[in-house]
Amino acid sequence: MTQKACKLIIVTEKVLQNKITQIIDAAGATGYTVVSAGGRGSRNVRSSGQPNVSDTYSNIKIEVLTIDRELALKIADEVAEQFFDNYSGISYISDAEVLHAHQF
Amino acid sequence: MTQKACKLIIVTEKVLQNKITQIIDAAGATGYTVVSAGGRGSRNVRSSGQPNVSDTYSNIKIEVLTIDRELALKIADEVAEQFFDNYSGISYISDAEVLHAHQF
Amino acid sequence: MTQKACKLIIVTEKVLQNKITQIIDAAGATGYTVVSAGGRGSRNVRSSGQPNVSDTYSNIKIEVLTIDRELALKIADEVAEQFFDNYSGISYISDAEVLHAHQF
Amino acid sequence: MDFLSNFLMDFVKQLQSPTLSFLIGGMVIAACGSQLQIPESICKIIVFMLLTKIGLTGGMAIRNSNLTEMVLPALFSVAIGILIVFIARYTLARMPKVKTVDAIATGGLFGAVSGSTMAAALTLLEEQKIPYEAWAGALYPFMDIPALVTAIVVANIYLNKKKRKEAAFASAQGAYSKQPVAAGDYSSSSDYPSSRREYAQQESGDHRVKIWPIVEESLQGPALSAMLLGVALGLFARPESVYEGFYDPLFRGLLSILMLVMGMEAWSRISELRKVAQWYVVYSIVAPLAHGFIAFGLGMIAHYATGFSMGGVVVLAVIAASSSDISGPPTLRAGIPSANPSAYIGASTAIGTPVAIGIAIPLFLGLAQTIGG
Amino acid sequence: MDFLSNFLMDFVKQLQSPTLSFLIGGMVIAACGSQLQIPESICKIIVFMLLTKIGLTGGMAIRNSNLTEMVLPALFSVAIGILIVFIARYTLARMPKVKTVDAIATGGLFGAVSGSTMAAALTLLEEQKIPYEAWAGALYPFMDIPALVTAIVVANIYLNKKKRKEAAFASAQGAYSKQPVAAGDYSSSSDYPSSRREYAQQESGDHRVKIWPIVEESLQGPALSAMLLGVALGLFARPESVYEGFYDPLFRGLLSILMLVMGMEAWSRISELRKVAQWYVVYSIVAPLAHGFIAFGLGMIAHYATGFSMGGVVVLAVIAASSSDISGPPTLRAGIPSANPSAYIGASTAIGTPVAIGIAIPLFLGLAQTIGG
Amino acid sequence: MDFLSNFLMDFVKQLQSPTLSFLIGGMVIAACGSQLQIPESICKIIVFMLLTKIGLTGGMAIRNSNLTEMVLPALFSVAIGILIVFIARYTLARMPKVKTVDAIATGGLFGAVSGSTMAAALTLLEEQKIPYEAWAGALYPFMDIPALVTAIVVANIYLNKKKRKEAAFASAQGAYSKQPVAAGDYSSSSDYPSSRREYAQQESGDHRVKIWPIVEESLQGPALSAMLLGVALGLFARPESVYEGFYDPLFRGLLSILMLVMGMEAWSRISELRKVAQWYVVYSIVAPLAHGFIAFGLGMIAHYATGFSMGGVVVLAVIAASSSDISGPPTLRAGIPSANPSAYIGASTAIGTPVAIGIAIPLFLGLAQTIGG
Ligand SMILES: Nc1ncnc2c1ncn2[C@@H]1O[C@H](COP(=O)(O)O)[C@@H](O)[C@H]1O
Ligand SMILES: Nc1ncnc2c1ncn2[C@@H]1O[C@H](COP(=O)(O)O)[C@@H](O)[C@H]1O
Ligand SMILES: Nc1ncnc2c1ncn2[C@@H]1O[C@H](COP(=O)(O)O)[C@@H](O)[C@H]1O
Ligand code: NA
Ligand code: NA
Ligand code: NA
Repeated sequence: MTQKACKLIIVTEKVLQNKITQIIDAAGATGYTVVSAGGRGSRNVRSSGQPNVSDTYSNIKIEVLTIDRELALKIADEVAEQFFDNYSGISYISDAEVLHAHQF
Repeated sequence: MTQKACKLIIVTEKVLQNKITQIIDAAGATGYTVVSAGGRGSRNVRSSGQPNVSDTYSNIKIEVLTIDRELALKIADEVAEQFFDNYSGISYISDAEVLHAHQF
Repeated sequence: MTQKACKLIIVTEKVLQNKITQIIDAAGATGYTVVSAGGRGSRNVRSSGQPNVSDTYSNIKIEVLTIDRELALKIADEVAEQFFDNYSGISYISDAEVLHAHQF
Repeated sequence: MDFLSNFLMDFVKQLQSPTLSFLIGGMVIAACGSQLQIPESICKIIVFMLLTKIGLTGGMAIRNSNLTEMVLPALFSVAIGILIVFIARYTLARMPKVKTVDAIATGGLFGAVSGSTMAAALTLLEEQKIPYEAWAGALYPFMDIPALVTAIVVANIYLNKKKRKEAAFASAQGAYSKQPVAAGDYSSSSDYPSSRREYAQQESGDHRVKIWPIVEESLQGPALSAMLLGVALGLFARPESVYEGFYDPLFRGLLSILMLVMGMEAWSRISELRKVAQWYVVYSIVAPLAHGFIAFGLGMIAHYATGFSMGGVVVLAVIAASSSDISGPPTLRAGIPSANPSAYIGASTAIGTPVAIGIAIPLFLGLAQTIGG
Repeated sequence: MDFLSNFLMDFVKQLQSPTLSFLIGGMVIAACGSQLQIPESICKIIVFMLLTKIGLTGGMAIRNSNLTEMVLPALFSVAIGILIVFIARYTLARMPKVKTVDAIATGGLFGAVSGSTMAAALTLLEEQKIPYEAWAGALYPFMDIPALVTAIVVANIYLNKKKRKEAAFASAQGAYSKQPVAAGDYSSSSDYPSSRREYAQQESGDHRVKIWPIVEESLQGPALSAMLLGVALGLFARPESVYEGFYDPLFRGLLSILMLVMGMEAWSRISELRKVAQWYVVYSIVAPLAHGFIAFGLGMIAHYATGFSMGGVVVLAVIAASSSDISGPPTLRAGIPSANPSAYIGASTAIGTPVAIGIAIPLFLGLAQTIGG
Repeated sequence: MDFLSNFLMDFVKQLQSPTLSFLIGGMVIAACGSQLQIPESICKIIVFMLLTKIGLTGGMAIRNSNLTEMVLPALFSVAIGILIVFIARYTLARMPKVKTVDAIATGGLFGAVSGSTMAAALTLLEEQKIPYEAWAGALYPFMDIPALVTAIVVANIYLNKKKRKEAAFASAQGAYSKQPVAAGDYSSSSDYPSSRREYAQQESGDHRVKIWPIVEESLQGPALSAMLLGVALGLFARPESVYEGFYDPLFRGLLSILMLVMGMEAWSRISELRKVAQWYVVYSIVAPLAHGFIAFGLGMIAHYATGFSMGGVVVLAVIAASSSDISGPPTLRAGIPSANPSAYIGASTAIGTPVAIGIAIPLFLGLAQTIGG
């Protein structure tokens, strides 16, 4: 049994990881997946303060599968409102189909 | 020449990486891409046994581009059947368009 | 305000990272996100020369959100033309909807 | 009375040793919410260096040793490793709310050996100037592998018995699930079989678990293969210069970092224990000491029978008290996938290991000093 | 004349010390476009080991010290930490094109302390055989935390004042943005509020910044918690064996690698400074020396009043001259999110730190030798 | 007869040295399927420390050396680096099923130098107490860079010749591919040009490869820049304290870990060799020894002409026998993108390096002892 879902993707600075996952939990999403990422954006509101000479990425990419678009937008809105004035970040959504009746 | 394709995404525990990529190969997919990931899910069937105090992720995200939906579902089904009773994991599919006549 | 966008994904060898991000910048994209990846492909034009015994990935996955399909194809075309004869790599596109009127 | 106060003073003094104090320090700073992180790559290389060093010591010692002395302690190690699993099978597994497979896996983990706990014991023996056989570290695999193998075999026999019927049913379903899924209509929701088969059921056809792959997997794990590499190099090569200039002098310092990590890890795992039955807490406090006493007793037999040193007896008791932290968990995860790792890893990391290092090591050391001195 | 030429020769000699020459080497190879990378995990463990070692030294020293001697230098440290922020508030912040919050954050970072700069100073003191109180390293938190707390409090008071009106307006909008968004129609573009509230505005309700969470966050940072762990172990445990066999002998070598990284980092950050007002360049050259002289002066008072050693005076001057590189930036980023990290991190890493290590250390060392000798 | 048996006994003895035995140990445990992993960050820092140490040794030595002694060996190094590429061009490239560009790239890699192989040779020379010029390590870049430059230039001249026509055609297509692609209709499949141009063809306009960027890239690589940094610090700073307390004492131990990694790596690469022509196997067994003998011969000329030490002759022979493992592969990959890295990296890592370390080093050492003693 597959299930239509909405996939929200947030790319932002690593320092925000805990705060954003709290927002995701609080909003009622059933989970999230985080990946280390690097990148360059158009706004570059703030540079990350990460060392340049090392081999690590200073961004994270968070993916949240939500049961409907509304929840995804709610999370994205909250995140943008709290952080995107002062931190680099972008968020976008796309469609997905969750397999195997995963309780998500 | 672009080519419609199906993209299967599996997020699960790192320990399963080899077993799952064998399933993918055996199913006849032409390739896969693996990324280190962290995350939290609804089921949390099993915690990963990874150290909490270190800075590494204990999940992986595997992406498989398949030529049709059927192959993606076959892989997802096999993976879920063998592992998702005892291991954390979620799988979902979305659409993609492969460019440049890549033999995939 | 959401905005329809095109998401181009390029998976290729890590050694190409700088050259490809230069192409992306030159093409006029507003940004990109890079993630460390491992993988296996059908062509395997070239193996990467990365150590086998260590725990690192030798591919990268680059994601570029572009305002239209044309720009994505232009980047993908340039990358394929310059590199995919001699380096492993695949590129594909999918749809996305950028949120919050991000200037991208 | 005098004996007890001496013992207690010794105990406190040993808690002040670098090894144990870094362990406690790790727990304290984790409890205080410290953001300190020791990168995983550093932990890996430390474990490699500690076990290579122990292996080298053993290998170089074996060159000039009478190996017949090792026979009895090695046999006892095997016996203890197996016994510990059966103890868990007939105590922990009988407790209310404890799943049998979880208990067996926990027994396997507590029967297996922690290289870092052993390293801590060897360091404290040296600090206390208690002599022990240089090959004592080589007892590790003789207890570790039998414990893991026994746990996996016992668990799968249990599961096979219990699930013979279900397995037959599931395997019919499994065959059904392989028929091609109707595709083409992207939006239609196809009907997926939701039943899945127990992984171990693959073995259920011949009703036997293969033992060699488990042994092989243990030997190939990062901890044991580093140690065996060390033994081989100690035996067949001339590693003295790097041993004396590198592996040996760095040993204690690296161990102190690893102890810190284990302390932090222990604290951060405690919350996981809340999710499982409280009997795990009881088990993981009592078991290390019980196992240690059994081993200590057997070691004393070897002491009187073949002159096994008192330091060697302590090593035997400590590896019995220890529970595996590096190679054990993944081996059990693969071998008994239906067992809940929160239960066994939580019990071992959060309580078993601190008890083994912080209580069992000073306890058996003190006991040996009292008896031997 | 003779004095000056002596001073200059000493200066060049100190630049040849391993510590400073690796810093310069790092800048040079970065300028030459070297692809050399020191992995982040290595930098982390080096910082851990350096600060643990400084902590252990301090902790073991405190055991046999008269702690009343520490009172005056510690008070001066607190005073300097606070003062530095106000200096930035009333100099840098007044410059054209400099945003006030950015200036306050920069002051906070320059007031806070860099563990690696302090390690460099201690190493050079030892090389020059200038004695200093073993607890001198423990002055670190007394300057670091007050500076960060002051910067965050001052910035938020400033922002609260400035934004009281805007905040009221934004919070109305914020409430509006929480009303459920009409969903269901996937392709319709819903109308998102584009206004956002200042993060600090959450505090604006009670017009007060809470101080304890900032202190706590500082103490929990990786640098300070490693150091405090070292102090505690030095005080309560017996870490002498690992101290003498591991943390102490590796100290200088590890520091040389860290200095290399800081040199490379400094060079690669310089370009970032181009994006911000040029007054940051002036500030980050002058400030470390000015702060150092203030601290040196106060240190001399303690020298005459309570016998604070000349080496201790140098340590005080150097930690004042240094600017935080590890725990300061994230603390400020969270506490003053609207300040631009390109400004304060760029100023500190690209110029402030090289000036503190490459100029302030040899300068104050030379001064102490001239005065003291 | 007696000579041969002596030689063989010496040979076995050298295989027992820590350096070589860890290499063999690595191959053995990889063959046994060990799960042991040495994290990449550890390998990186080890390479950094080894090459910095070699550089420091060289730099400090050059301070008190008569550099004219270095002229002849350095010239020979350059000559050997260039010669090795042409040997591959006129032997390996002529073999059936071997692509010419692959052969040229392989020659470049075998002509270039492996820092770790050189470190192994220096360690064994010290163990055998054979003196060598402290600046001998500084011959590295004199052979490394000419080999890589020659390979890239020769390959591109070859490609330019071969492809002049195709390039003209492809460049016409390339221009066409830049015209805007008709967009708007998402589902229509636009027609992409499937032809691509050879990367090197960008140079084909002026029919010349620029040499300076290749030299620059080599010098900026992590291995060479660490070594040159060491040389510079050894020359201009006073790094003695960290050299004696850190880089030197840790050298052998770190090398043993790196040797283990190289052994594991060699084994795991062997399978890759199956995909390429078998002549690569022959080449990578014979070439290190052949190159070593040529270099040994030239070294002997320098020995008699300018008093180049026998130890120095061994170093020259070993760096000729070695093939680059860190900076060579990426440089060649970028410079000759159409060459197949499976061929050249496989040949070098799986066979060339073990032969160079395990056979060439003891061979030339033994030869030097026989001739010199
Ligand atoms: N057009 C884009 N495509 C892909 N990722 C982007 C794009 N724009 C921004 N990003 C990611 O979002 C992060 C923050 O962007 P910004 O806030 O524009 O600086 C960047 O570091 C990138 O990782
Ligand atoms: N709603 C979700 N969105 C994104 N990732 C998820 C979600 N639910 C689960 N995951 C990922 O799948 C893994 C396993 O999920 P689970 O089996 O539900 O514990 C988690 O660790 C996450 O990485
Ligand atoms: N079918 C596929 N699905 C997902 N990733 C792929 C697929 N094919 C190739 N890749 C990725 O693209 C890289 C290069 O592919 P190739 O050029 O075919 O060797 C691989 O290493 C994979 O990471
Ligand atoms: Na045990
Ligand atoms: Na300061
Ligand atoms: Na060579």
